[in-house]
Order: sequence, then structure tokens, then C-alpha cells
Amino acid sequence: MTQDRNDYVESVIPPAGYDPRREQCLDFHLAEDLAAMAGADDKNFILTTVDNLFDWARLSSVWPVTFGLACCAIEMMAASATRYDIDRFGAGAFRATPRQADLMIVSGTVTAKMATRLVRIYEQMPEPKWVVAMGSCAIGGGPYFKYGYHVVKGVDFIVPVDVYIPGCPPRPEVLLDGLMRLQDKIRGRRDDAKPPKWVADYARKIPYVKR
Amino acid sequence: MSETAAGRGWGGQDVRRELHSELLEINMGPQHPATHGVLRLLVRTDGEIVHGVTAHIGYLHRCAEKIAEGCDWRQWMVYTDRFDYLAPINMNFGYAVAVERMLGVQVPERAEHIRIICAELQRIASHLIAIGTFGLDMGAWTPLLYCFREREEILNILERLTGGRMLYNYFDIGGLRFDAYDGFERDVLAFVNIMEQKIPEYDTLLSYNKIFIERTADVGVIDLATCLAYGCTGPVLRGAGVPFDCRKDDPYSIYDRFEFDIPYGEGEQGTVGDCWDRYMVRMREMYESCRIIRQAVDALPGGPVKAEDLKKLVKVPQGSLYTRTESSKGEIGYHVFADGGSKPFRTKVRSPSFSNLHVIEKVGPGMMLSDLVATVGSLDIVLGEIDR
Amino acid sequence: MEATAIHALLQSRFGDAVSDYVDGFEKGSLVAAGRVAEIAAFLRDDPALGFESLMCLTGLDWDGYDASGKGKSVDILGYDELGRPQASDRVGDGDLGVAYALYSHRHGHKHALFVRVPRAAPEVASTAAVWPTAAWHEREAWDLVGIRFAGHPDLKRILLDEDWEGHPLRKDYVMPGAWQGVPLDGRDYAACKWDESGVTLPDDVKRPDDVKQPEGSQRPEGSQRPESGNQG
Amino acid sequence: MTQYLRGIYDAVASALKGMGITAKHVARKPVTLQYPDERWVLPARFKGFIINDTNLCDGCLRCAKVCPVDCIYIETTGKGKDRFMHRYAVDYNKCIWCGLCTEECPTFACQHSLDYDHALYDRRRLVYEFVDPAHPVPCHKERRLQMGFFVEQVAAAPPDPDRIAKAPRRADLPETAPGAGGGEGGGA
Repeated sequence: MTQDRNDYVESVIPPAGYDPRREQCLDFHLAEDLAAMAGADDKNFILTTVDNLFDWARLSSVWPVTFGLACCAIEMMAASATRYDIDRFGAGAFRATPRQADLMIVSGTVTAKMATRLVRIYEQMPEPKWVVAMGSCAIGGGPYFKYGYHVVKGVDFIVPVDVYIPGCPPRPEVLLDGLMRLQDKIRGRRDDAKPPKWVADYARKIPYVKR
Repeated sequence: MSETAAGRGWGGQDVRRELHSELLEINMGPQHPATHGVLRLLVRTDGEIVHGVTAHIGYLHRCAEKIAEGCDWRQWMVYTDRFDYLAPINMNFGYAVAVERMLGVQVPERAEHIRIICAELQRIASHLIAIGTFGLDMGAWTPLLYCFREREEILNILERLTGGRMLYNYFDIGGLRFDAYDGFERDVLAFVNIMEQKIPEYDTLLSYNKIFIERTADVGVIDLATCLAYGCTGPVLRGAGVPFDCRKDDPYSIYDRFEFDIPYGEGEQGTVGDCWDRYMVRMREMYESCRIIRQAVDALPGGPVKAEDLKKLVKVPQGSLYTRTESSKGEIGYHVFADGGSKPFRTKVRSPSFSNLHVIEKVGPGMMLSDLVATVGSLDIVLGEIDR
Repeated sequence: MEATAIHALLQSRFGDAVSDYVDGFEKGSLVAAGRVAEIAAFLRDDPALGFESLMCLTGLDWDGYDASGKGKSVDILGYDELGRPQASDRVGDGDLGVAYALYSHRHGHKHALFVRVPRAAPEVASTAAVWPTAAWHEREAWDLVGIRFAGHPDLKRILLDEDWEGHPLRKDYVMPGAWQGVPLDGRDYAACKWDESGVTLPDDVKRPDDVKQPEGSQRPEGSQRPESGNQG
Repeated sequence: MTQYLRGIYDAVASALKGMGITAKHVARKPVTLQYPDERWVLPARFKGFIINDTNLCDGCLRCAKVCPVDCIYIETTGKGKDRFMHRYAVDYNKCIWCGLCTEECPTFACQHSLDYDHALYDRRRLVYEFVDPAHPVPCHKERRLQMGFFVEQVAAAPPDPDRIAKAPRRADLPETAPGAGGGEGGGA
């Protein structure tokens, strides 16, 4: 695994400054998000603490329902297997029944026929419950957008979605990243407002083009 | 078994009448851990004994054949990836061969060799999942972890080669998208060396485990006549005792240059064509794939990886052709109809799992419910390919 | 056996039912729709032919096929950039067809059968009794192309649901907007409203409360459809 | 009876053998990747998010045409030297990371980055805009030269998939990232 490390470039290109104008251009919904984040400050102190405790408990043991749809389900399995070990985030207990689960990872294409079942499974899950849309298909129809007469163009049209994980299929790391984002959300923190890393990457210019 | 199927207990008494039990229809799936995806089996059962199985598919129908009519020949390659997402390269291979045969394109030698190395690596990866999840169905969790570990190694190699971790889009009509990286052969050989040592480990862990044998031998027997009638191919047909393999019997690419055997079921632990045989065919095929890879790496020539006389926008001459290749699940066939344009007129995908699953309606009745899980597991179906 | 010889044999046996020899990339015979079943049985049972395996059965819509080989076939309809179904007033014409790809394990030879049926009355004799595997392939051809197979044991849709409208692989198929309350068209999600839970909510979207009991409950009593059983 | 006992013996023995194999792994180095802290070393060819260097892009629409899922939106106005690109967006609601666009790009403007892990809460933000609408990008080479854009021709050689590996490493690069500031994206 590590012996070839030198042969390959680093995975992370560190942010080396980016154009603020770019940020403005990209994060066109920034203001709304900041407003949503600023909301929940006027609570009772004790209740807040108890709530925090509950949230902490919830985010530390997010149990997903065993719900694999398509290609992404294999990456979901890979995420629960040895190398990526989703158990490190307390989310490794895949429950075969929705009644014991509080996270639904929609991993793959949601078809019309499956959508009715998906809603039913979602309804069977106890509150509080979260939904993660994994992969292009689940986010927005993906490759099946143009001629997909049987494909739902985004699972958020039928159930509310908390976190979107882009990729086709996303690497298992991205699922873990999405899981951490979900934990942030349960915690009440949503720092999505910061620009994605690749913007910095872009602003830094592609290294293989001589300037 | 046949006695219990008629509702008779081991003592010969009519169990159903004594227990006042009635036939019950239960759904297995579409969300069920043992159905390998979004398959729904409607099982008519009397407690433990299955009296009828109806497979309901289409929960992952992604309209790929319609899409084929809307995009051009090269573009549709990315959709073939998504049929059998456990062995995308084998799916690409079939489509590439189909179109190349109609175009009459000669694929460069180097591309052919790399294609075969990739396809066989992918076959091993797919079989690893088949074995791992089959073990999981039988209640063995550990082999899955080992299988995924080895599969990750294959994915590493393919990721370095193609840039994609799971779906690659590496094959192009007339060759490959780009050449292999430096050190590809070294990586592949290193993996094959490890893999050949690991297979006996799996044998010890799973294949010859007494409990596993008890769960799979003599279970879900699919005999030869049924296989042929229901169009079963791949490990299911070979498990029934016929060494039929498109790589040998309907050769494509350059498989005729390599030496390898076709493993087939011999009824070592029970009847010919039982779950154990199908499982063992896959296990032995991994050896054979390793053999092919070794030979292909040894013979890997230099040169280009793309046919040069091919335009960017492929136009396939008018006509139709059914081309089949051997994927890890069986015979993947593309029935392509072209009208001389830049888009396929109609492409039908004959997916192996589609036919392999059909047989469950035939062999299902009479089984115990737990054996049904074993049989579905041993068929190694992938729903992306059944529903397309 | 050579394909021409197979064709000659079929023609001598069935006369008019076997018309043209198809000589393209794959060799085969054009046969009459009503007599496919007998021809299939002969192909399987004759010791010299021995086609015990049906590799593939394809249903086709020949609508807009460019016979001149220039590739000017009609464009199919899809969803536009924002996900609205495209519409067209073109009415489909042209035949429907079925293609069979056969293989004999015993002799190692291949043959293809082609059937053309008029669009108004697409009916082909079923070969499910000859090759059981054809049962599912024929259901698929009925489902996606809309060809009826006479004598099929259980001809119903296989991939789509039973109350689906239209046959998607016809060239003039218009994409559906919704099915049983499930939205199938795309939305302009950039114009969606923003909910505090982070969900995009188009105006006319069905929330789970509206889609409750999406099937089963709406079905008439006593219907044979087993979907309603045991899910909730 | 002997068969029965034999069966029990076999079951226990084979299970123990299997456990022996498992036991061998106890002393092995764990293979788990500690993800947020430790990252997988990506290969040079990895297909991450697409980035478009608008300084190089001449708006030829090839990427949009070759895209099988139509996820690249390009809007241009004018002709010849006065052709301007107003929008270059990649819609990750549809993108399937297939690499066809980057292969097609004649100027190396459209490339796969090595970035991949970016989950988010709002799907609308998955449409990545590369051109500021207030500052459209000139498409013609001469016009770009005129306006101070970078137009070095790198397109002559066929695309090399190992180009990223051959690129200078981070340590070799100057401290301040080149081009982080001026000339980028917008007008002169």
C-alpha cells in the first residue's frame, strides 16, 4: 500500500489562496446559509446542554439501514469493509430493518418502482432520521437524466435529504466525509459555507501547465 | 426433499394438515440483505418449505437501452460500465468487441493484451465479491473481509491504470483510451503472486469448512437440461458439469492464444450442479484467470493502443449482430442493430444474470427457505445487469 | 451446418412461412410471425440442427429506420435540460420486429430468426414452450416494445410496473412526468425554494405524506397482484 | 452414529483451521486508512472534480458535445475575435467522472483535479460555475493576448495521462502559488 507512495503525487493540494471573486461566483447561496446558521441561539441553557448530550449520542452512533440500490452500494460495502472501516465513526451497524436505523444512505439510482418502496422504508424509520444521497444518480438522476424514463431525478423530490455526496460512484472516503458532515449537522454546525478545496486548487492553477 | 415439498414431514405424515398451516406469501426484498440488491422474490411458503417463487425485477431498471438510442457509439460505453458494476470491464469488453466486429476494426496487439489482463483482473474481483457475499449469506462474515481486502488490491491497480476506482470507462471502440502506466506489469504480477497464495486460504476458511459444505452441498441443484433450457451460462452452466466458456468455445479477442482450463462442477461434495459446485467453479476460475494474466503479461508487446484508422465519430455500417463474451457472471451478449449512423439504432443487452435468475422460479419450489437464500447467493446475480 | 443450408432446410420444411435469407453480419431467416413457435420447435428438435439454446431475443421498433444506410433514423424524445419531457407531434409508423439469436451447443453453429409484424397488430407466436428462457425475454419485449406473444404462459410487464403507460423503447415514446405520485421529470433545482432543513422543495413536489401507501391500497380488491402483501 | 460424531469433529476442526488463518492476521499491520487524517495516495490519472482553466479555454464546445450526460453548460456570444464565453459550468448532479471531456480538450483547459471528497448540504451548489458572469472570457487567442490572458500553446502534443505525475511536486514549486492573483478568470 505504501511502497509506491513516492510514485504518485499527493492527494491533497493545499489551499494556497484563492480569488475572493471566485468565491462570490461559486457560493451564490452563502448568505442564506449563514442566516440559517445564526438562528438557534435563544434557548434555555440546561435544555441546550441536554440537547447537546442527545445530539452527541446520536451523532456518535448513526445506524444506517442496509439499503443498497446500485453501484454505490458496493462502495458503501467497501466503506464498511477493512480499509475504510466506517465503524470508526460509529456508523458500522448496518441494520436490516429500518425500524432500528436512523440513517438511510440512498446509494444508487432511485427508479420509479423503487421510489415507492424507498418512501415506505423512510416512513418506517423512527425519528429523528437522516437521509444521505450518495452518488450522482441519487442526487439528481445523474447519467440517467436525459432519457431515464424510469429514474427519479433526485431523491430529494421524494424524501428530504440532509447531505449530498457527489461522485459516480463516490469513493468510500467521500461517504465518510459525508458522514462527518452529517454529524456536523446533527451537532448543529453547518460550515458548508467555506469554499470547497478544489476552488483553491483551481485558483492555484493546474501544476502541469507551464505558466 | 421432494417429500417435504409435498407438505410431508420426515415421518411421512401430512404436516400441513396436522399443523393447520396454510400457504403464506412473503416478500423477500426489494430491501433485503440476502437478495444482493433490489430483487424482490415473492415466496409462497408453508413455514419453512418453499412452494413457489416468483421473481419480480425492474427495481433498478435504468433505461440503458433507451439511452443507447440517444447517444453515439462511443458515449454509450460509459453506460455499459453500469450494468454489472462488479465487473464493469467485462461489460465494456463485450460492447467494444460487438462494435469492432461490425466495424471490422483490428485492435492493436498491445491493446488486446491489456484488455485481457484487465478483464481477468476484473473477473477475479467479481468472483471475490461473489464468494464473499455468498459466505455472508451462509453466515460467514470473515471471508468477506478478506475478499474485500484482495479486491481493493485489484481496484488499486485498475485505478492507477484508468483513473476510476470502480467504474472505469477505459475501453474504447478500437482499443483503449490510453496506454498502461510504467510498472503496470510489475503491479499485476505482484498481485497475481499474492492472489495465488491467498486462494488456498479461502479454501481453508470457507470451501472445505464442514458447516459450509453442509449448507451448500446437495442444495439448489440445477441440472444440465434445466440450465440449457433456461439459458443459464457462466458458472451456473459450468457448475452443472459442462465446460462451456465463450472464451474457448466462441473465441473473441485473443483468448485463443492462451492456455487455460475451464473448471466445471463434478459433484465433489454432493450432486453435480449444487451450490457448492457453482461456488467452487468460481474459486477455480480465479486460478485460471491468474494463469491467463501471467501469460498475457509475459507476451505484452509494445506499440499503440488505439486503432489508428478510426474516426472520432464512429459510424457503424448497416446490419445487426449478436456478439457474446464471457463476463464473470456468464455470457454477456450485445445484439446491436445499426443503420449506418452515428447512433445505435437498437441495442439489446442479453445479460447473464437475467437468465440465471429466471431459473430460480424453476428450482425454487421444494427448497427450504434458507436454501433459497443459498441458491440465490450461488447464482451471483447483479441487479444492475438484470434490469439494465 | 452453414446458415444457407439451415435456411434451405427451413424453407423446404415450412414453405412460405420462411421467406428471405438475411445475409448481413449475422446470417438468418426472415420468418412469419404466426409460425415462429413451430419453426422454433423444429429448430430445437431436429437432430441436424439441435438449437437447444436461445441466446437472445430482441424486440425492436423499426420506426424511422433508414434503409439506405445513411443513418438518418429519427431522434428519440427525452427530457430537456431542465428535465421537462420533450414533446413532438410525429406519429410513429413502421413495423415492429423480433430477432432471435440461436446457438447449438451440440453442433456449435448459430442462426438468427427475424420476425416483422405490423405496428397496428403486433402479435408473434410465443416460443416460451420451446425455450423456457424465452418467457422472460418475451415479457421484456412486451414491456419495452409492446409486442404481444400469443400463447405465452404469463405475459405481463417485467421491468416496469403493471400500470405503466406506453412502451418505452418505441421510437415515438414520450417521457412520463410522473408515475403513481413519484415525480419522474427533473426540476429546475436552482430555482427551488430553500427549506431550513436543507431540502430543496419545488412547489409541486410530493412529500412522503402525500405519497403514503403508494401502491396496494389503490388496487381493486381481489386482484392477483401480490405487491400489496406484507410490506408495511 | 460414527458419521454423526465424525461430522461434529469435521465441523469443529475446519472451523479451527479457519480461525488459525484469522489468528495469523492478528500480528499483521492493520490496513485501515485513518481517513480524515490520513489520505489515500491517489494515482496520477485519478478522475476527480473537473476544473476548467478559463485562461486556456477557447470555448470550442468539444467537451460539451462529447459529454454523454450533457453536464457541461457553455454559453458564448459573438463570433470570431469578439466571441466571449459567458458561462462555463459543470453540473455535478449529472457528471459521471468518465473523463471523456478532458480527453477531448485540445488546450488542456478542462482537466480532472485530484479532489474528490466534498460532501455538501445543498445540491444547488453542485453546479460549479467557472466564469464570472460580470467578466466574460474572450475565446479568441489574439483577443486574449490583447487582454493580457495567458495563451501559451500546449496543445500540440497528444494528451499524456501521466502528466500529473510528471508535474513538479509541491516542494519544487515556488512558495507563492503562481497565478493566484491577477489575470485570473476575469477581464483585464
